Amino acid sequence: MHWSLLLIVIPFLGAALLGYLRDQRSQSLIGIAVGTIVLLSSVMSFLAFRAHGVLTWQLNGAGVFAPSLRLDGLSALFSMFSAGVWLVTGIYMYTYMQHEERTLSFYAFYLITLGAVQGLFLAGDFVTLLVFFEVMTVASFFWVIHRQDRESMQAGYFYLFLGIAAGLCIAGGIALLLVAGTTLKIGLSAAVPGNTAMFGWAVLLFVLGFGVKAGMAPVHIWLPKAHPVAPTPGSALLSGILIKAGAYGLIRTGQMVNWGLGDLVPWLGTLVVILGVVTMLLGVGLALLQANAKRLLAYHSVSQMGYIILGIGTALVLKGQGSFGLSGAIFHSLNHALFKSALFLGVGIIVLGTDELDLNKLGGLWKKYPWTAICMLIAAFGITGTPGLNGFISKSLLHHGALEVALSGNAIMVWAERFFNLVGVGTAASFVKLIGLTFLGKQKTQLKADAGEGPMLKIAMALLAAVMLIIGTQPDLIMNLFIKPATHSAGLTDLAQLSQVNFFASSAVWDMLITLALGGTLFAFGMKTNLFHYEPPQWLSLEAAGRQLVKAYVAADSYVSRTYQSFSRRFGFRLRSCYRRMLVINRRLDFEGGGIFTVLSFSNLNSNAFLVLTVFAALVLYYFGARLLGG
Amino acid sequence: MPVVISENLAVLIVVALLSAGYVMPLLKKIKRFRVAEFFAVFVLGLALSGGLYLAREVLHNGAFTYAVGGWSAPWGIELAVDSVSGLFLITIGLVAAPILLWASVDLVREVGSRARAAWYLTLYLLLVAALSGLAVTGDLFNVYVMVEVATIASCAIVAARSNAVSVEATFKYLMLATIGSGFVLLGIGFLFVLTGNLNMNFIFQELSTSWQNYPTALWVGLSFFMVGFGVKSALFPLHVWLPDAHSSAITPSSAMLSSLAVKGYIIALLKVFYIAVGPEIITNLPITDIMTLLGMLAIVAGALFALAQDELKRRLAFSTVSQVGYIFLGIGLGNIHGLTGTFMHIISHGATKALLFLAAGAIIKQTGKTRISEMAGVGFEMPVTLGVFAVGSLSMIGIPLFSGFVSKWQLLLGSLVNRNFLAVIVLVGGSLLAAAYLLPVLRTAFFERSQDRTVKEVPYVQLVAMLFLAVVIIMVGTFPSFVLQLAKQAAGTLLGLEVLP
Amino acid sequence: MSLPLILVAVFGTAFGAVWAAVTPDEDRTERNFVVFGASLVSALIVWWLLGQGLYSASFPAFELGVASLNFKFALDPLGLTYAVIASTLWVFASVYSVGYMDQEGKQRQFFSFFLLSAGITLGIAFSGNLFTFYLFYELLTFATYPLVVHSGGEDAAKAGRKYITYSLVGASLILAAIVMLWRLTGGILDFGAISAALGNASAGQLVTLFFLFFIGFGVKAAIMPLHGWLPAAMVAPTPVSALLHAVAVVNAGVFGILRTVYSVFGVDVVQNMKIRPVLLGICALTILMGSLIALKQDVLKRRLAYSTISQLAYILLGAFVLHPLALKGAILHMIFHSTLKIVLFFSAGIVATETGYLNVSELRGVGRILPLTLGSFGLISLGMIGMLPLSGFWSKYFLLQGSLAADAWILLAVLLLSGLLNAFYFLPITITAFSGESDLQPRKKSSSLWFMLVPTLALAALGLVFGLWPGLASPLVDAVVAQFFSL
Amino acid sequence: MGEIGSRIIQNYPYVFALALFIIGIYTILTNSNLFKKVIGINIMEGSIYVFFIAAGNIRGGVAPILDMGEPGLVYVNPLPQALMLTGIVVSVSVTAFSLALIMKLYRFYGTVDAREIMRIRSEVRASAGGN
Repeated sequence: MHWSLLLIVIPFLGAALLGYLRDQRSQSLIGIAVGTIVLLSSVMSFLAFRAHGVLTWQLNGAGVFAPSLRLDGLSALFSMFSAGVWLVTGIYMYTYMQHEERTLSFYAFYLITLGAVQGLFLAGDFVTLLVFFEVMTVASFFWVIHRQDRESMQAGYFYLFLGIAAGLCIAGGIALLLVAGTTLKIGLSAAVPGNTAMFGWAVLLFVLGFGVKAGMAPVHIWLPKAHPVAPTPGSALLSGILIKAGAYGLIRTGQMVNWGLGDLVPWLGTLVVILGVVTMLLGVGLALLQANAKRLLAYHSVSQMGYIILGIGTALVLKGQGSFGLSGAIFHSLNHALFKSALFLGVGIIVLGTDELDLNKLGGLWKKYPWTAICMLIAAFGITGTPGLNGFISKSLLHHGALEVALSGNAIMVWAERFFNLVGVGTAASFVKLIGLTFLGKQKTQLKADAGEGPMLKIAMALLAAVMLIIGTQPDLIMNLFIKPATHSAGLTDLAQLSQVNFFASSAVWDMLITLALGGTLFAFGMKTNLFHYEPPQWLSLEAAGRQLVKAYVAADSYVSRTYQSFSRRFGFRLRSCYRRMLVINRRLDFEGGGIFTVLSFSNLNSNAFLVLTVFAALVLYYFGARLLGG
Repeated sequence: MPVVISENLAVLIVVALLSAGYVMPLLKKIKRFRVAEFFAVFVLGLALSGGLYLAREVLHNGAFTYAVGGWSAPWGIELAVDSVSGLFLITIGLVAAPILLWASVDLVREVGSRARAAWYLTLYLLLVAALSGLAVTGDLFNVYVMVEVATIASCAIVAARSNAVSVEATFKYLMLATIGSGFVLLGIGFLFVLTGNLNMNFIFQELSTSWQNYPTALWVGLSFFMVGFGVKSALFPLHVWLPDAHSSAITPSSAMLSSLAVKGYIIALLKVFYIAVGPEIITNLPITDIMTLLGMLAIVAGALFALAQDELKRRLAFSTVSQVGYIFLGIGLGNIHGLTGTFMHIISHGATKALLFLAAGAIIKQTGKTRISEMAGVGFEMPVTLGVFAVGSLSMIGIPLFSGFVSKWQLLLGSLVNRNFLAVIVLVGGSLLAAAYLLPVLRTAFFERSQDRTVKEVPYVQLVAMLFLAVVIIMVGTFPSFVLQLAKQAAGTLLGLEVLP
Repeated sequence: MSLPLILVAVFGTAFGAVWAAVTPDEDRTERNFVVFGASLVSALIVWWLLGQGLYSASFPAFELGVASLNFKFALDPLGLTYAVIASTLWVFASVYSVGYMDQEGKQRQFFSFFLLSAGITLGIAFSGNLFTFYLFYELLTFATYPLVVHSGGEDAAKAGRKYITYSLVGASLILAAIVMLWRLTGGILDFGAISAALGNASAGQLVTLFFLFFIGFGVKAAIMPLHGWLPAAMVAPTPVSALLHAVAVVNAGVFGILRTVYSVFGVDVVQNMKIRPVLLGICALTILMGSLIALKQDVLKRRLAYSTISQLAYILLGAFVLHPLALKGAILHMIFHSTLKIVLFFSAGIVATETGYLNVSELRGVGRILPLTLGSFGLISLGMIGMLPLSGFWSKYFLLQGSLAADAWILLAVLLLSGLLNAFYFLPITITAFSGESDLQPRKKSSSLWFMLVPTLALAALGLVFGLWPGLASPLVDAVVAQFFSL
Repeated sequence: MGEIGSRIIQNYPYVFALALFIIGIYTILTNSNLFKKVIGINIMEGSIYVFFIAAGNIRGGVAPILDMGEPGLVYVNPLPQALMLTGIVVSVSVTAFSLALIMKLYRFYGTVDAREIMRIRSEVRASAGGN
């Protein structure tokens, strides 16, 4: 377990160390060093897991809050690939950050976030997980606002507030779990809770909370805002790793409900499937319409997360038999981390040279950027699921899952399977678009003087590409080495069907090739009819709805407060004037006299004597009156 | 204490005060006039100790009557010494002595000449004597005589400083007071006609058997009393003379009148109503309702009028009107708690209002400013004076640990016992209003900056006097057990209940 | 041994106040040492009492004579909690105000009343019966009034008038309630003994009494719509706002309500009154309204004031849920909110003294000038939102559990929503402060900066420590819960 | 009628006293001249004396001077008479005092008319700037 502790501690120490280093190079060297150490120790801890099985570690004697860690296949896998991507990004940043300001803060939060992410993946119970979740949110928020212009500020607020909302949801879920009387431990399936309804609400809150991070529709809205404005390494990590934290949380939630065994939350599987499909469609649909490279990639992250969520959903629906869906989800998380970060990094290189994100203004850059072009092409093939590349493997696993649920004949599930293919087509189309518009055709913008791909950038890209190729060509190795243990530790013990899957079965390959072909035609069609320039109406997006809501609130609020203020002012004025009037009358009645008061005034002797008599008369009359009434 | 003195103590107090009063003019020739003043204070101190002794006697051995010159009633004059008299004697002693001590510093300058000062002392002691007489007297004849003496003396000390305003105020006061005593006399006449007696106990016995035969006549008589004493003790609609008199008189006079003179008549009223006429008649007639009504009216109206004043002493005068309302409210409640509250308020308001007036007088004397709005920053020049003023204000508002709270508490209990929630509201609101008209003084004095730093604190004798009163307030507020026991017993005697010591 | 110690703690500070008052204006050092020493001594005493173990003890009252209105001190976990909070934070605040008041005038007045209020607060904490409680509660108003109006000027006077009016009206309601209670129980006012004596009271009477108390204390606890004085009183110097409006005064109101619910009426009686929905509704409304109004405030201290209003309602909410977990959350929130909110006030004060900026909109780039201050501000505002790893999370966590366990489902939504609203009005402050460049030309920091900075940082660290080891607070809190719920 | 009349005849002193009292009050109320007010007060008090003496009187009673010679004499009640003697003394002193005050007032205001004094006084206050 000590290796895992190292995983969490080292980055924070590195962040502390950064404070003493002013120049960007040494900072980035620290970054690379920390990344390396973390990667190594995550590998070490993975080996430890191989050797001793699940390892847990508990900090005792802390009373209310006892932080605990747990290292099993799933967390080991996630921590490993996140560490890897982090290291690659660190190498990339060595060159990239020379073009950015305020490198210190960026590096600091880069490392803090690394620690948080590692902690999140290694957390042994949901409270500990929440701690790192919050730290991750806040730290990565500073990536988004790093440019500090108006746009990035707005995006940052979106990101931060949604993240905090997610954290609150998870906190609420935790409270509900406690009251429902189930465990908070990660990696155990919940004992049958005392209060099923409450447990259901808790799970729902978890899905919502982790869904925000996972860019699940309809709460994905932060994602396409945050990615374009963040510096490229930031967006790469956001899209590559941070949203996987959401996926991780969802998987653990699924494990908590024991993958639907025992029907603790019957509706959960269907719900997640629907959410997944919607996310896929929404993401890819909007991605097709984007001209901004980074935003296009961001929407693709949404749709790819849709795949993952769909996989989890199928696993939930299949009640313990869904090893295809789950392993596919896990595998796809790994793959998506790889190719999406590669794509972002590539786009970043282009941006360094051209300061241009608009695809329609780019073109013909392959001469200038051969390495980038090749690596991005590999990555694009990966994401579209071309046979021989990593995406293909995970997608076919997911597709198996989808097919299995579709067999149940339930309409939703059938349609889910069909949409699965449709999304594949869309993905293909939009990546043909990305690659084609960027590298082919004739060059539209002239490059900066120092444009080009520095050695470090090349190394970074090459590393990612290599890993993707390895995975794509050696799927079974990866399956047995990582994915099966991960799936097993994620709570699915029945992995029999995984071993008899043949990835390169001709049917599957053909399916994928057809999908690609369709994608190509769709791209051509889209380019002919300016389909890709279609602007979806504002009211469609949740964000617009939110804006309307805020507007309405502000209007109502201002109206209420205005009326209230005017009322209170008028009322207070009346009150004060009455009070003053009374005082004046009192004084005049007392001695100042004037007008009628000269006669009534207390200082008028006659009136006083008269007063005495009146009181006496009043007393006597009162008595007689009382007697008359009293009889 | 030798027996001969102890059993004649009640009359000795009165006689001593009277004779001391008549000695004063002779002392005006001596070289240092302060001696005379201190002698007067000393006599008052004696009276206080005598009062305390009597109070202890009464508290432990119960009430006793004393036939002056051995002539027993109905032929002779009878003094009835009970806890009522004990309590009021203590009040007189506690308040009158420090006031005179305070006055002694520059009495001569205030009233103009030594001779006038000497006569002032005479009147002062006469007033005190008359009030103590009212405390101990047992028959209506003496009540009348003492009331008259007190009236004339108090009018005279208002006129001590002869300027237009005060003389005019005095005249008005005198007129109304005389009408009032005329009413009192008529009331006495009615009781005499109905019972053929002037001794309270005999009247009580007569009435308790035969009052149903002529309730109307009794009522008319009692109304005469109520109006008569009401005028003299400034019950709200009849308070008209008070503000002028109290604000225009010299400070010791105002303090004396507000804190003691007014209460003396209330004591007389209580004696007539509860000892002579008796509680059950009172509760059968609508008197108590009327008193409650007038009391509440007085509390609110007095406070509202006080709010309107910018002149400090006048504001205090109106606050007296409001506080008298508390006392009458207690009488009106007519249960043990209410009357206890009345007595507690008599003593606590006595000390408090005396303190406030003395402090106000000190401020006016040192700064020459009579209006609150001019008193910015005085608190920094005269910290002690304003400090004791703060003590007085808190007691008047009714903050715990100050005497005002004890009486307010009892009054609240009394009104709750009667299920009279309007009274509860009025009591609570009354103390809020008290805060409203007293705290601004402190705010202006402490939290607004003034330009001149020339003002100095008053001489230490006056400080001692004021501090003494402040200590009295705090002690009564913090350890009220003795006084409270006395007050309870007094209420018991009035209601004819037996209250265990 | 304990009673004399308590007396020392309560009246020793009063003695210190007198000392500070008689120290001539120029001997600043002496006065500062007196102030610091006195508050330190009282804090040490309280901690010693805490160390003695959390027993409940009530000490022989000394007779006030007024029938069974006795002056009585008692020591119980609830009171001790309040005492610990107040006295500990007072030490930090005394250091801070030494720095803050360095340039200001009228130091004698300020510091003497500063110490006086400390003693009175402890008196409230240790009072053993309702009468003593009322006494100190009333005195607190008068002792804090000079601090509120300290800055002088017209608006200060107005604020002071508002403050004293609200407080006195509330106190008079409490007085009326106490008298009625006295009638009902036949003179029993000791905490804990009352509810047993309430047997023969009718439901109507009980509810009337309860609401009299609730409204009376609610004034100081700033329940809407009785909160008007709190934002107005922000004209006071910052240490005062920090202490009185985040720690002493408002908590006195909250403490009063806790006493009312748990020590006066007792859980069962309140349970049977069937008024829980009303109370919870009021609290929920206060929470949300407070946050929503805070969103609109541009003056930093006013924003903090409104956040205080909504945060206090959390505590009351926990008190009214009448569930052990919720009570635990309430007590924790009382502790944590004080420790967090005071940091926010301190930081605001530092910003005001160093840059002269009072509005949120002016703060752009100030974070570069005062990184530590704004840093701790940001950290602690995360705590106010209820994010881990800061203490604010734990109280809300138990509040949530409690209200869910008591089937008050709606509160889940309320708490989560208000957490989000907190984020809306707190985070932009820090973010603006750290983004962009301020147009403020750099000037040298005032010599007394560290006096203000050190307590701020220390308390911020405390917030973090509590967040990571919430267990530190639990012995005390569990004792309080065990005091009122037989578990 | 007759019956009531006879009662009035019997109690004529009381009727007389009542008349006097009303006259006195009327004088006080209607005359703004201070002297006349004082006189009114005296009249009022006179009525009270009459009332008391009448109350104390017994038909055919003799002055209460103890005479051992003739037992069985009916004495009138001495108490009211004694009280009235005191009352007369008091009223004399009050009258004297008020006359003295009136002199002072005349010195200050140059008039003994209450209304005039009111007017002057309110003018003075007004010039003093009100309160």
